[in-house]
Amino acid sequence: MIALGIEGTAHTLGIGIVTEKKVLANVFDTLTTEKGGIHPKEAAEHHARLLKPLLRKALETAGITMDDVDVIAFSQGPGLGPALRVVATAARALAIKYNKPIVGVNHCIAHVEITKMFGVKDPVGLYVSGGNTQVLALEGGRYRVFGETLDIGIGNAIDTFARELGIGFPGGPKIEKLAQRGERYIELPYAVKGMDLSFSGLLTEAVRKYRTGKYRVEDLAYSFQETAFAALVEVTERAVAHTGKEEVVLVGGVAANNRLREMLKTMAEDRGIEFFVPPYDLCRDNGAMIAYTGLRMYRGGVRFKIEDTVVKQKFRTDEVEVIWE
Amino acid sequence: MNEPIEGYIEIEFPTEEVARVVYESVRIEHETVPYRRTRASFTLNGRKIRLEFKATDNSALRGTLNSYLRWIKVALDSIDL
Amino acid sequence: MNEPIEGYIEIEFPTEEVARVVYESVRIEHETVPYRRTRASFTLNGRKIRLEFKATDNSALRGTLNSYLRWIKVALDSIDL
Ligand SMILES: Nc1ncnc2c1ncn2[C@@H]1O[C@H](COP(=O)(O)O)[C@@H](O)[C@H]1O
Ligand SMILES: [Mg+2]
Repeated sequence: MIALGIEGTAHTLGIGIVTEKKVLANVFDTLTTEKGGIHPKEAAEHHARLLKPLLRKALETAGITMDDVDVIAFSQGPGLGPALRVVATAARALAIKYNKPIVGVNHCIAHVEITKMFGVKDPVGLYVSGGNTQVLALEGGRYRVFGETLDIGIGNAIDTFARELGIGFPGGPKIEKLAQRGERYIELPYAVKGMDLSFSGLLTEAVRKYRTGKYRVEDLAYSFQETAFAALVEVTERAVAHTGKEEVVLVGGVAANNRLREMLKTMAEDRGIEFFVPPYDLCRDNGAMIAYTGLRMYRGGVRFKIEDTVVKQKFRTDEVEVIWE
Repeated sequence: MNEPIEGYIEIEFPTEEVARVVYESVRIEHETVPYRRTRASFTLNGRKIRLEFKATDNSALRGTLNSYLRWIKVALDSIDL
Repeated sequence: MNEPIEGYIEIEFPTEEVARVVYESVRIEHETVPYRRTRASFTLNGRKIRLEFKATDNSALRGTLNSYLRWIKVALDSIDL
């Protein structure tokens, strides 16, 4: 079976083509802005402009035509309304014209589902990106959220801090570099709030300390990472303990961070469970994860009518009945 | 500006089939536009798609026209590989 | 997309005087648009300003509509003090 998936919840437009076992194509284009930040209309414009060239590129890379495709999948939410609408419209057009089934995919779930292409069976997922931060796992036929950010995503927190330090966007990789040269841990507010996470207090305090001019930026970057990541690992570990699952996966754009990988890996080893991070192009926002999840959903009996393809800006992870497992 | 504005945009496609695919793809968006300061009707007639609109808000109208034209373009681009 | 698109936008102003002032300010822009992929006629009729257009390029049309609506808004804003 071959699925084509379109991702476009935020600033990345991605088209992926996959089979059950293999990624045949996974092409993207990300709208980059000076400041980062959220620009729904610009993202929509970007996606609309790049849709056709990327579709062509994906089909060409995969060496197939639309006739070879068995199911069309698209990111139905959560995300930026105008961007989602562009993606949904494109997916409908393909499905109607080529008379193919269409499946709307929850973006957060897709980030975790793609790990199953690599033999992961039933993981706890730590999904960390610019806008999202969520710990999720299957329980009782749905992906339950065991903890999530109450304010900003960890990626945004890092990017905002980086901007404050005057290093460009995206800040993640640069903060990571700086942090490697950190020598001293500076106390910062811890980010666990009950079952959930909150990064705004940590961010505010890090910025305040930076502005005093009394601290080395390397130490601040290091302390920022240590504090934020410890909170992420703690919430993830709790979910592991609660669910008794034996695999943990790290997904989303922030999964690029080596320190976070290391900390999560240590936790997994301590508990004697498996730890997995997919290749980066399948961690970041991408079409292949949408295609793959759509394929699994379709094979598992999920069916959409065109009327069911309305976008869901606030699409909740636990809204989806996982009947395809 | 709160002057009444009205008008229409009509697009003629090469075949009824193309018009139908574009229309059906965009119709769901038309039906679920979240809040409206522009009233719009969106209809298919053979090879033609017609958007009629009435507004009293210039910027809202601009937003509406941009959205519909964007959706139409995307639908058409997707089937023109 | 190269489908023929046509349509109009008509705006009704509270008085002929307002319509005339807006029309005259925008007419200069209308007459000096550098090059066109959209054909447009721009006319005044009592209290109404009417923009009729024909295009074969979706994006060009969007640009045109956005420009005229913006010019009209600016003209109106500047007399609506
Ligand atoms: N090495 C890194 N360390 C931390 N964050 C990163 C790293 N690389 C990328 N990011 C962040 O990942 C986010 C983008 O991922 P996404 O939102 O999934 O597209 C941005 O906030 C980046 O700053
Ligand atoms: Mg994401």
